[in-house]
Amino acid sequence: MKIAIGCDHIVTDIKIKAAEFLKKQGHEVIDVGTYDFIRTHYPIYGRKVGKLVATGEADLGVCICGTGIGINNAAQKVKGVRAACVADVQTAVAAKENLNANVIGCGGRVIGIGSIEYILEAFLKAEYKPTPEKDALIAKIDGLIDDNDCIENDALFDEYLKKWEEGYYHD
Amino acid sequence: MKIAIGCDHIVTDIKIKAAEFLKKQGHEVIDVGTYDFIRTHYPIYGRKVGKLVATGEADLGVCICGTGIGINNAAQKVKGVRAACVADVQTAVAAKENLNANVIGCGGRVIGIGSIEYILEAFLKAEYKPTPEKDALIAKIDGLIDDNDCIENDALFDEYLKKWEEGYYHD
Amino acid sequence: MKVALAANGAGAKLKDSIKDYLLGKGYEIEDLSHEDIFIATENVVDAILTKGITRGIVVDDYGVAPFMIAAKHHGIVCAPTYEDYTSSMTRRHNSTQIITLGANVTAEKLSCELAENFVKTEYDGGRHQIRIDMLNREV
Amino acid sequence: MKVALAANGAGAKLKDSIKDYLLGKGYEIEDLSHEDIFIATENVVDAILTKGITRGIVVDDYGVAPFMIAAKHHGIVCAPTYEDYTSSMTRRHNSTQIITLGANVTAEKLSCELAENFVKTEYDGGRHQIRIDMLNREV
Repeated sequence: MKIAIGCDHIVTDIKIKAAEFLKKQGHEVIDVGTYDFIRTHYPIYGRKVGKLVATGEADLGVCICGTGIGINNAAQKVKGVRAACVADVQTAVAAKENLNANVIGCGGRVIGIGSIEYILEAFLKAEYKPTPEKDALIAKIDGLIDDNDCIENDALFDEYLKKWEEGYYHD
Repeated sequence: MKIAIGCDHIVTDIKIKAAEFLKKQGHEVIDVGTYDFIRTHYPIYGRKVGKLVATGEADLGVCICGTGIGINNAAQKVKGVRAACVADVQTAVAAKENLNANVIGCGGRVIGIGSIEYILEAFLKAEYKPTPEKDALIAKIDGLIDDNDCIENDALFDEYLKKWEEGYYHD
Repeated sequence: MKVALAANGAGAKLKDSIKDYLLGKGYEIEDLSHEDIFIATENVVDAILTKGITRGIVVDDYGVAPFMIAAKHHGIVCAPTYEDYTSSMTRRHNSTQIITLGANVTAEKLSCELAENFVKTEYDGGRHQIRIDMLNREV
Repeated sequence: MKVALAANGAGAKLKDSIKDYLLGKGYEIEDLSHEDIFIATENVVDAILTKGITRGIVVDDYGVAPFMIAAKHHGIVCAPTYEDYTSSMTRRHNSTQIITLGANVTAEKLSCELAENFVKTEYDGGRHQIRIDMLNREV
């Protein structure tokens, strides 16, 4: 399977281990970054994973940040993405079987690599079990976002990055 | 506070991060090893942490292995140790408040360093809330192990290590 | 503080426990439950976006469906929450307004304490705001 | 396979759910519950050490007290279990005979699935046996 994976600078080491696990399982991995521990912003990578999944360039996506929340919200906000952010195998399987989730995520500071490997393996193995009710709910979820420029506009975040450089955002 | 910490070779990196967190919080840390990723055996380090706690050389102990189970069983088997192996803050606090746990442990492949830091901080802050019932249960737990040579005999595991070297144990 | 709370059938029992717990801690509760998890979640989103309520909690079997539904909305950050670290950090760093809980996964007592951590923790702001602004640019 | 199961009052409801679940999967259950968690745990330890039963499960509020009690015994490895990875790995690497579950932490459905993982997973043996031999030398 072709799997897009992304992370923020807090958990790059965990992301590398997860990507390595997927490759060892025989999958093709597209690592969208970030690639080091230099401070960056999780929406950049969540959107990139979401875009690859939504456009069909990847079959599934994996999103990891400190808690998993930021980057999986970023992926979720791409039309066509159905992201699950989990801490256990059972929830990951339910997300695939009931909601045909196409992005799986977790917190790299929340759960350990053993749990992550179990979750990834179970999520990839699980299959959507369609019913008319599930199909209808999925259609409603996918319909929540109108067509917009999120997928094709790779300059989407430029104005915020410029303000960041200018010191607009500070603690 | 003086805190003994130990791990097996699967989670040495996680143990180092946990020890660093404790030092930054102002605690004195006695790291009993293991110190690298060379294959070794969790009972060695669980016993060492347990011994330091049972003899009063450390106030509390921290034990981490892959799941936390092996090393915390090893600590538990030292007379005077009451070890808790947890995955959440609430259980860690209950272990201190109700059972006056003196060793806290977790799985370094099960939970992430953010959760581990929260658990350590909450466990160290929590205090035993004695009642006659709790005191009686703790006395019964402590009474389960008769006096033996586990604490003073530092050659306890030598015969097994010799057999290991001789190739007796193999997959 | 008023908290918007909702569940479908699968989350109803856990939702009632959380309601009682938060009421006991002095919070006001607006119960927006509905048998259909899509409507239950939309009710909570609407309470956040249009009614000045700042915290919402949605409960179903695993917490996944309400996350998918809520996070699709402009202006909403939603956090499936299974343990303590996330319950606090998702407020501090992500300014999360809605958490989801899974009745098949997390027991009542822990769920109540996670809900309380979430409602009482404030957003750190500062550098974290660029990420929220980016999320709001996506949709 | 026969499974020894026990709870105190705090774990009784969850224990009953696990019992029904495992019975439904074809396991035999010996219910050794007791209001006192010390006695409940000792009952399960005794079933493992003297009655030929190979798996035990003890349920209370957080799973900590039965871990302290069971693991003190020569010949017993005990695992507080809160998620999937531990439920399998503690069998494969630690030859664990008893797990503990916390009714305040883990919901019924997840607890039942963890219990099943535990009872159906076998020990890997091999190099792992030196660690079990060392544990049995301690006490």
